[in-house]
Amino acid sequence: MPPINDTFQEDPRNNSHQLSFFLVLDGYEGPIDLLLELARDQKIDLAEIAILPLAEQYLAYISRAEELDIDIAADYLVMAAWLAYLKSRLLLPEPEPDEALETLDMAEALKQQLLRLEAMRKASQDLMALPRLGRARFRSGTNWHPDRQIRIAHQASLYDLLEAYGQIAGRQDAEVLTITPSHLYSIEEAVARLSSLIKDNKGWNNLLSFLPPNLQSAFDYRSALAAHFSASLEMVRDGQAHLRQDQQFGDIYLTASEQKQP
Amino acid sequence: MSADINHYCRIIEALLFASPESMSARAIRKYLPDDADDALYDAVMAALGARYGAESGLELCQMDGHWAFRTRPDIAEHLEALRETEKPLSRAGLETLAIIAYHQPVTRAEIEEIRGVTISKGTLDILLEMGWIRPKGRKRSPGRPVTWGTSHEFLDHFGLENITDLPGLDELKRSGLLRQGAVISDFLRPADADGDEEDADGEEDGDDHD
Amino acid sequence: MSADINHYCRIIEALLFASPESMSARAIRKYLPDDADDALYDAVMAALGARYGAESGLELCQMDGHWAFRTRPDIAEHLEALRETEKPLSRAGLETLAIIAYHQPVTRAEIEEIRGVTISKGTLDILLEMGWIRPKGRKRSPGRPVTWGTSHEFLDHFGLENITDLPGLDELKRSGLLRQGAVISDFLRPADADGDEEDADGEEDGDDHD
Repeated sequence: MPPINDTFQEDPRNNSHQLSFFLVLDGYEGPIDLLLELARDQKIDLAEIAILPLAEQYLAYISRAEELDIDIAADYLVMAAWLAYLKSRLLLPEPEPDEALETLDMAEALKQQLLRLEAMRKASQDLMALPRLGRARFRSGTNWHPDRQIRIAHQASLYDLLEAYGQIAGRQDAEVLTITPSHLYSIEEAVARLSSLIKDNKGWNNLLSFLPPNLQSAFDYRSALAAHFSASLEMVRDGQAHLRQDQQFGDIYLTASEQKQP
Repeated sequence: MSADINHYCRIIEALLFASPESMSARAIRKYLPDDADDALYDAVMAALGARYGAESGLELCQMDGHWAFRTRPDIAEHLEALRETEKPLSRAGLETLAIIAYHQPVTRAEIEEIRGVTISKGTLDILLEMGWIRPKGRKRSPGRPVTWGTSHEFLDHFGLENITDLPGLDELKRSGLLRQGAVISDFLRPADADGDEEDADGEEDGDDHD
Repeated sequence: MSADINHYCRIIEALLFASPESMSARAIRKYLPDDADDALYDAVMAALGARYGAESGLELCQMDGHWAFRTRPDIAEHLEALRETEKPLSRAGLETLAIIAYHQPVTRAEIEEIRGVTISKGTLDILLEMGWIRPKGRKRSPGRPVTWGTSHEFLDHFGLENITDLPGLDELKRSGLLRQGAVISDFLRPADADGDEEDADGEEDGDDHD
């Protein structure tokens, strides 16, 4: 891996150029916004915009970004692919009348989308220019009914309600993700436990006597028993211990392996 | 009334309306021209006082040189009975209400299971008193517990036309209202919820809410 | 004006004068006699509106059935001292608000379609927190996505009586830009052309009751 500031030393101008370019791309609210900006450079009246040069401008913009090895968000690339396709259809004569119509529809859809976003952008400015509450119109400054409170009206907005539900759902989610308490006794734990216990307890001992104390529930007990039984089998296989059962379903006895059978 | 007096009268009217506190004469005069004499000030306040005469529900009062609009005493009695102070709904109240809205019909025990804590008696009482919830019937399970749902007032208050307008979890998540990371595919929908057979939304159990 | 109308007019005047928030018609009618008909209510509100004509610094505003006194915009320049500082909405927030206002009821997917980008978390959240938007129902399309519209608080904030008073609405309608037309993505992914990619979240709260 080359030292990080190599590129810096080689071509600092290029680097700062990349940065400004990246910021420019980053300043757009998506590909339609970028197209709108390019279209504005071309024409004041968007309704008369020429689609082919617009598509070419956009593609040039994106390919420049690619040359500079800039990360380009996926939606910009999808739009680029779409425009490249549109461009090829606009340039090549369509063999079928139906397809020629579709090409026109595509160009029209793009134009409409630009006009639509432009209209909403203007609408948002118009909205903000209205005599807004707290800016050009004011509400009553006081709620002066004083003193005695006859009735308490509880207040909550829809936002409060949705936010509360989101919190509950989120909390529930957190529990599911984080709290996974397992009372299951693992075989590894049981092997470790038994190995140390049988060294201290010479002779044959009932396997049950090796179970840990304070097993709260039947479930815990079964889990510990199963783990210890499996562990004892494993220890026999490894030559660490011997097992003995005198009759069917009878108690199982365990002893360390250096202990010779009588 | 001269145009000038009317002009300032309107401004002072709006000002006193929008100010949380009463206003001193000095503060009011800042809204008159710098060279205004006492005569203009007096004329404006007199005109405003006249505008809020006995035919109005309000009067312009001066107390210690401070001006404010006050409700006329003779209609105070009509307002008194309905005097309310507003207080935000508690967290427990909000959560309980949200669970009822989303999971209705739902029993108290189910609400507690979802919230993970018991509901104090007062919580449902407050929601009932606000008229936002109502008993919906009884669940066919041991003890036949009352189930709860939301009322028309609930829809009114929260500006919803229909209870199904409430955005789903996925929508909440995308709106940033569900702040945890992973998607919950089936959030705590009690396994048997679809199979719950409610008694008809009967009147006979309307009094029993605990 | 009949004595009765004048009497209730004074009460409602005092009530609205003191209330920073708008009051719903339902809340106002609580102050009329229980057996009052629409005619009395209409007459009272008309009389009150007439009392606060252009010669007043205040106006009686009606927003989608909610009433409030607000200072008149033509004296706004004189009341600059009252201006609240506000946290400006982001461009994404502004555009989303405009789209919801002009296209309502509109789904999230439709908003994204118009803007050409996905709505980041927090955008709808903020509009909802401002109280300006509310869910309006569900669209009859796969997944039954929630649709959004504006609230009476929106009208109040922007000084509109009705949603049809939105600036430039008629012109936009004439130009066809508010219609759901062909969009680029129709040609991108013909398979799911209607653009509604909501998960099926309509089910988890979809209990139809009432």
